[in-house]
Amino acid sequence: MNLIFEESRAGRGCTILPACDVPETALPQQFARKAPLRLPQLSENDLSRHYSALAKRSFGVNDGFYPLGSCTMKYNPKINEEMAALPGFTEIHPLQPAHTAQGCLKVLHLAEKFLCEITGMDEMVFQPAAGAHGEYTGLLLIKAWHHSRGDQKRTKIIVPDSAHGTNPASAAMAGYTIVNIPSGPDGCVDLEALKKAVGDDTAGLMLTNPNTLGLFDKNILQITQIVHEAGGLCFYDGANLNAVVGVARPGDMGFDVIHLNLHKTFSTPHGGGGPGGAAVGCKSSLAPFLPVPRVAEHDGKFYLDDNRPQSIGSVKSFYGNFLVIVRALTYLLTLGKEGVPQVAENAVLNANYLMALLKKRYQVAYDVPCMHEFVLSLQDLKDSCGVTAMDVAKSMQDLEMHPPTMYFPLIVHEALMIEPTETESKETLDRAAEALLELYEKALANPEAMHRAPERRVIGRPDEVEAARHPVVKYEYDS
Amino acid sequence: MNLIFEESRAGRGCTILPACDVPETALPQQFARKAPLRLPQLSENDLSRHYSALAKRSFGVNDGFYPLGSCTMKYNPKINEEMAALPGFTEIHPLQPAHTAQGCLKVLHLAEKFLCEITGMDEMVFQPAAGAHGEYTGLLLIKAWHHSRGDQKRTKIIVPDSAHGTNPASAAMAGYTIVNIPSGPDGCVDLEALKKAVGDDTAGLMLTNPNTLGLFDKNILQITQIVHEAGGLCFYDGANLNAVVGVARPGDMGFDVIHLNLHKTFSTPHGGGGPGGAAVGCKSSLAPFLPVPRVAEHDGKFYLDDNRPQSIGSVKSFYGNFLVIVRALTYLLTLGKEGVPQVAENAVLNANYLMALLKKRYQVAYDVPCMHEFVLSLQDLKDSCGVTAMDVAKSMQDLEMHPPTMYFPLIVHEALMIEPTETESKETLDRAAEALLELYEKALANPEAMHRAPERRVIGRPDEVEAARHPVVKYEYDS
Amino acid sequence: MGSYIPSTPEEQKEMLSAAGFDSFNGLFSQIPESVRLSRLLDLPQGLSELEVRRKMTAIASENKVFPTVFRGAGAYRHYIPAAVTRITANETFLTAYTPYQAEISQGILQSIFEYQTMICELTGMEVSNASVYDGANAAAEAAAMCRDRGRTTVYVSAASHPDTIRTIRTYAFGADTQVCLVPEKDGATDASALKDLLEQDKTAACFFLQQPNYFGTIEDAAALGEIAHAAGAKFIMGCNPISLAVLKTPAECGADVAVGEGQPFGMPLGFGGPYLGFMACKKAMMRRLPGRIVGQTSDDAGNRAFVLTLQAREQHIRREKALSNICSNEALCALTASVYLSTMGPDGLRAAAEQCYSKAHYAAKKIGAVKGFELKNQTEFFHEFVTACPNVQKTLELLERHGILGGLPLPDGGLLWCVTECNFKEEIDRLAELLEEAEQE
Amino acid sequence: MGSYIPSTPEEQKEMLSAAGFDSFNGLFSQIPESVRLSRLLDLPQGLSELEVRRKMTAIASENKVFPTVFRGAGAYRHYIPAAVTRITANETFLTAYTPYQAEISQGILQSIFEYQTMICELTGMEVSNASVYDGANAAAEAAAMCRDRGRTTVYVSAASHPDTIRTIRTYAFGADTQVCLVPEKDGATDASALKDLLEQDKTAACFFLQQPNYFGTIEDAAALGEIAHAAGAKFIMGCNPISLAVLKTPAECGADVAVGEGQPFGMPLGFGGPYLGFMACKKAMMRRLPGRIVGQTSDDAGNRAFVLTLQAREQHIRREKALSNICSNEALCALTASVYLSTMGPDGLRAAAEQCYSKAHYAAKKIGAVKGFELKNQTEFFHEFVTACPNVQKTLELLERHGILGGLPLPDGGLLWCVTECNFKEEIDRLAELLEEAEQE
Repeated sequence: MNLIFEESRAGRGCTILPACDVPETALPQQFARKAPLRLPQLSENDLSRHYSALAKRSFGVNDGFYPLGSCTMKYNPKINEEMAALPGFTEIHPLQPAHTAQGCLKVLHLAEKFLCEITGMDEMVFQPAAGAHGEYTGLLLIKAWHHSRGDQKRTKIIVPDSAHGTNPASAAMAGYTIVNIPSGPDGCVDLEALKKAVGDDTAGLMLTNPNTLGLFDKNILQITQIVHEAGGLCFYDGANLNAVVGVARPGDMGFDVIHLNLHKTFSTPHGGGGPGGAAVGCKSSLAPFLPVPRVAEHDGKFYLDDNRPQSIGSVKSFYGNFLVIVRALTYLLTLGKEGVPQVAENAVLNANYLMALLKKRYQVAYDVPCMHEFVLSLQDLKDSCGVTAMDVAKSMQDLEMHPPTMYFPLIVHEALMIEPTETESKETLDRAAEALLELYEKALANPEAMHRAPERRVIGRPDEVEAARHPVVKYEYDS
Repeated sequence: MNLIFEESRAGRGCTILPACDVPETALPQQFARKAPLRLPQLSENDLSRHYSALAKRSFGVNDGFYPLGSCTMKYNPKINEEMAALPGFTEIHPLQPAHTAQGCLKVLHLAEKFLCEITGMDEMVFQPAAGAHGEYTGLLLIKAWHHSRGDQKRTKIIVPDSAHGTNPASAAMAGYTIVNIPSGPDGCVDLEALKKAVGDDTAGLMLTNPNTLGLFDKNILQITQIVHEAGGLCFYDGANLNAVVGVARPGDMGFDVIHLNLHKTFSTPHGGGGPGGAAVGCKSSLAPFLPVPRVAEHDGKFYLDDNRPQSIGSVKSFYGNFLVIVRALTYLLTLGKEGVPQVAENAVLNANYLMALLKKRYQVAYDVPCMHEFVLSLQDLKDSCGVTAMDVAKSMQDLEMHPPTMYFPLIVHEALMIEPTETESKETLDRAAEALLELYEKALANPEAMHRAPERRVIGRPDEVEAARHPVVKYEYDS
Repeated sequence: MGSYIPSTPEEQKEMLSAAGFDSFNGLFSQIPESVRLSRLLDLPQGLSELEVRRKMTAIASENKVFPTVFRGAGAYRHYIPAAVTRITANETFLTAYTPYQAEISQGILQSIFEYQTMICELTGMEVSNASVYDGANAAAEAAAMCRDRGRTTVYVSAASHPDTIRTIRTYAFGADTQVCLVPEKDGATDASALKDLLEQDKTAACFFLQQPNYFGTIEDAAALGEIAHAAGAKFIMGCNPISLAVLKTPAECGADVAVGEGQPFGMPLGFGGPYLGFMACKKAMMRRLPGRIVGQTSDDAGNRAFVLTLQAREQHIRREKALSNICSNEALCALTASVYLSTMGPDGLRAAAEQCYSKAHYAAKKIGAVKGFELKNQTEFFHEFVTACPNVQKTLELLERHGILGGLPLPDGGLLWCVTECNFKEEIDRLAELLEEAEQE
Repeated sequence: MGSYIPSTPEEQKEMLSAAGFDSFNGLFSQIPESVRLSRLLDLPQGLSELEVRRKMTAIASENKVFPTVFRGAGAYRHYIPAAVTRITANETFLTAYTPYQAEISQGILQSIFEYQTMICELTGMEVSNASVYDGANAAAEAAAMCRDRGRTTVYVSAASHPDTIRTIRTYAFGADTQVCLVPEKDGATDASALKDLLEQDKTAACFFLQQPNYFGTIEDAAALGEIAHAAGAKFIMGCNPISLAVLKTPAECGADVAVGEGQPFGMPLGFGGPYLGFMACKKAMMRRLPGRIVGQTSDDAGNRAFVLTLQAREQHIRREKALSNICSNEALCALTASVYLSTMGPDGLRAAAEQCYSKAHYAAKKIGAVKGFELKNQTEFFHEFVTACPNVQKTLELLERHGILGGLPLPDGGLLWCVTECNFKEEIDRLAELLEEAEQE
């Protein structure tokens, strides 16, 4: 299809603004833009059709099963969207006086209260805009805490080799050196390796639990203890909280700081890559360092407290992706105390059920009960017929399913990482298993066909090498 | 795909209502339903996906060119939808006291005022819900008018053979006998035939102008005069008003009663078949007969007037498809005095432009300049290679266009009736013409392929005979 | 001035020329000068979107949105799930036309087939159409279905909604037939009057009964239907759709045709429309049912396929011989009803009906206990009921000041109250307190 | 209690058994008992949708929506066309993930490519990323891009938004680098101070300038940029996006990186988010740009195709060696900006900018004429300006009573006003009248 620029015709457009109703003032020439202002010019009909066509060339949770491991592509409830669209939320200026924004402040207050209870943390903020942003914020809390104690020599953050790439990247941005520790044969933290890694230069440990293999680390209390005894702090990456929400709390596992992805566990939509929403929580010892402003309460009235001298400052403007938090709060109010643990229960059940079905043919990377996701290794298949994890993933696209996460975690060869989430029905899982098992047979019978997949999408496999070698990153106007 | 009943599983569902907060009262057994209440039981995720899938198996104006003749499939502006969704309109009870519904009454008042000016009528109501409903209402006005003059013998309504089926059907429902008059060789009303048809049993004439061939009847003043002189009244079918809006007015052509389709000329969406919205307007002599209640004004306040002793009564509850009228009013406020005639100008231009392109190959039923639509006859093509209007229409489906109206009007053989509307761009028309001209060549070269069309839709041509012979009109539960 | 025309003046010129014209004027040469408008319309100047939004929003704000509604009488405030609003806002559903072209419209056709099934399930009937304009129109169309040779007179319970009665009368004026009202007595249709009337009339085509009736009463529909059938007349029931979840189905009451106003199934009050007329009947009357009907069939390859069927009934085929002139219906409202019913499910719909029932009875007890607001009828009722009212205007004004839309004033001085699942107990209690206050003033 | 879990208890039992478990407890056997929660969470009871709507609506109504807003300071009320809201509500856009799987995500990839193009056109830059979190974050990320060996210190104009300065400082704390504020003088960045500071510092990595600055002033960006470049520092401009339609582009001012807060492009105020951080740079710095970048390529059959490209920069490939940790961005907000820009078109965007300018100047004249509300600076400004105010609290309270959100109180006692295309003349005139009133009281 055409780019919107290719659909543009000079002189077309929509009539959005009235004529100016005050005397016009001309901008002095020396400040004025010289370059032509080239933007699309389309009638509203053509505009609308363009974006309809783009949507049809994409795939969302509403379009079908979306078992993208580690991304928790659960259903995004429609009531959440309606509440986030209330003018009483959308029309509020972030710098309105607090007495005119009590509703917004109450949203932040309630979300903090509920999520602290869910995670076992003492305080929580919502300023970070996404998971990685939350990791970074959490690491700065750790850094500020050490510095406040005059301890500047702790320069290392320990990260397991199964971690998301954001973990080491966030730690590096926070000025830390990364110590990668290999996973044990069971896919979990190797306690001996950890013991060797810690020391008086250890600022902390970042851990996702359950980890990216979908395994809950049974030694979690020893792990956090080892770090604490070495003088470090423990950061919980909440990417996989969906597996344990209402069942186990990071705060009870010994973690000092956590981040949550509201767009994973708390059902806010992913928006094609964002906006997400993050919460960063911590134990009270770290609370003085949290970003400002903080929501505070006095005489039953909420206000924003900027007077936190030990705060790390701000990681973005204002108070976070507020309308995302409205969605998460709506979700929490809907689920309540009984509903929250059911999320974890059914997420873990769905993963184990699907894994059991697939194990008939596929090799599971770690053949033990999983949590909310599991990892297949297609190394055997590749060895026997040359069909790769990539081939299987691309073939799934032709079956109206989104592929799983491919080639991650890095420690599993030919990995496919599958996370069904709790909002999928048994029939959807049965159909997916059937399709994947058929693909397995097809791979053995006709590997060539698998290399050609997808065949029913608007493009075949794109040339990514060419894209990176000769980057074309914008439309080039003729003139 | 599955029916929603086939996706249903006992015990699933959404949690919409709270528990009852008053003491429960049980319905006495003798009033109680015995049959099981079988309705779909789905999670919200599956529900949402089901309807996403249904939408993807359909085609709307947002999906592409929709030149469905006589249906005026123009763009449906998004601001109209937003205004119709304002709680200040959606939450108003139709039986609220008038002083609490002044805004709604003002909408009806303004829409009446503007549309009277556009049509040259004196009064207008919005109670009818759709075009045919408006025709029927208009005919009842005619009937009531004759009766009020003690003239009960006028039992016939004259309808040209090019008319929509609703015209004779509406007249029959209003108790009239239909006199069909054949069109002249120019596609317009045959004046001599009309003169022969009128008499003292003539209640009136129903006319669409421009007619369904896309031709404006140049003798329109003589036509209405002939009818008037015979003592009849003239009804204007507004189906094709889009061609002349702001350029010529039915009231100035001699019409006494009209109906308008808000969902054609005034841009309100068709909704997959409805709701439409109709307006029925008339000259003041007929106004006493209009349906009640009427919007009236006193001391700058609006109220509903039920005290119209000569009224024909009501044709439905309340005041019409109010939220549709909100959309139409929004559209009229947007266009204004200059915008309205531009609609007609560009609608007629687009039709003539597309006709000129297609004439290179296709035979136009009446080879004269058209108004907002034109009719092709594919008789020649059929004779030469066996490819029918149906085949061409079905082939268009494979090209991401909605087919034109087929086999109408009845007086043209192998008719395709094409109405591009004013909201299509030149490129869209160029692309459509190119596609249609290619289909013509394909028909000659490979007629078999055309009989098989469509090949890229979710089904091929369905067996309509079987459907009518053995009607299956609902899902049959197993039990 | 807003415009939705893509073409620029330059493009228009080019297109005019390609089509063989030198001006817009030439385009309209078919139109005689004498009927050409030689001036601009007397309309306001067109507005930009920003101004239109401002103006329409200002108009909307001239209405009062009542936070609490105790008024029904044909238009009901029920809870509309978010899924209903969001799913039906899909642009393809919104902007498609009637699905004449089956292959490209399977989604809309299937949605209608599903709607038809749900209406049949609710009513116990065998065939449903794809919708008509509203409940009153459905009643009038149902009456027309039942006309047969000498049997042309329509009997209508006087306890029906006034708009329904009025609409049936208007359609009878069109058809040159008679309407006869069957009197109401103490809030219910007078069965013995019905019997007497029908016994004397061999032209009776049908009897229309509203269930629950206008005053909220649950009628003894089966008994009334038997009287109609005994006289050779068809029996039409006009049903409140929410009540169908718990009340005897029209089929169980012996109805030949079941119709009703579908607005409670997910449509907002919207000052009266668009609403939804549903219609269903026994198979024997299938070919007299007006409007679109979707049927299941298959394509060449054996795929299940849906089509508009039984079109031989319809105006575009049968023209003046068609039984109805209906063309556009309320398809998007029918879709809304389907999505509503699928979201509520059987348990949710039953809960809505039971809560209407329980809350209305709770409210009736509370209101009826206020001096001067005694219940007018002793009949069984669903979610509406009539009370006396010592001073209608004063009472309603007091309630309005507290954001409450009170019961509808009836000609006899009573108030017709409605209570739904949306009315919380605290609202009902508050209402009763305010009525006490009104009474004491 | 609401739930989005499809499975019934019976199905769960069946699935547990198929997976080899006899209870949910067994499922969690990996979790040591000692960290298992042995109680229900201390959360409220779950609510039905009706109750949730009621509760959230009640919370929203505790906020005051000001009909008239004269406050900006980083969050601006501009007109949002209906097309923007409706198009971006498409469920597929809403619920898709980052387009890692190119073949099934061409629509979203193309929309990002189009967004990148528009940002490049507006800024005059050669490469744009797919968005970062917001304007302040974009500034901090841009500063990080410019760090190079010994050059690590970030110079920031003191006339930047306080949140931007604070965010840059926080990121510098992370990176163990220094931030140096360049003083502001009479509403503009002090060029000679900048020169002095930079001349003494060989560690200067970059200079960040906000345009128009926090006080509304249009800075002499080209001159300031030259000073930075002369000292071997990179030049980053943080631009108000609406102003880009009429002001010299960052490219024309010599900037190396252009960033800004994209909220004015169709995003509601929303109490501060989600907003949109846009970032663009010269080609030379392309491989230092953080975040997603979409590139054009082709598939085997030669079809144009879009992919996430230059991924070697990113965390999921490069891990601790990545220049940024960003993963989720603000994709839907970037789409919103694209739809906004396409709906406004060049003429519409220019009109918005010109009206902001004209109306702000009209308002400045009106307000500045009120005794006590004199303009603080004599600089050229875009759509924000600072005035004195005799009694801030009294003034703002008076305005609030009339539905007006007045200018933002500054630490020095002035008010920072903002006027956009949404402010009608009558509102501005009324504001001036009210200020007169406030002054006279």
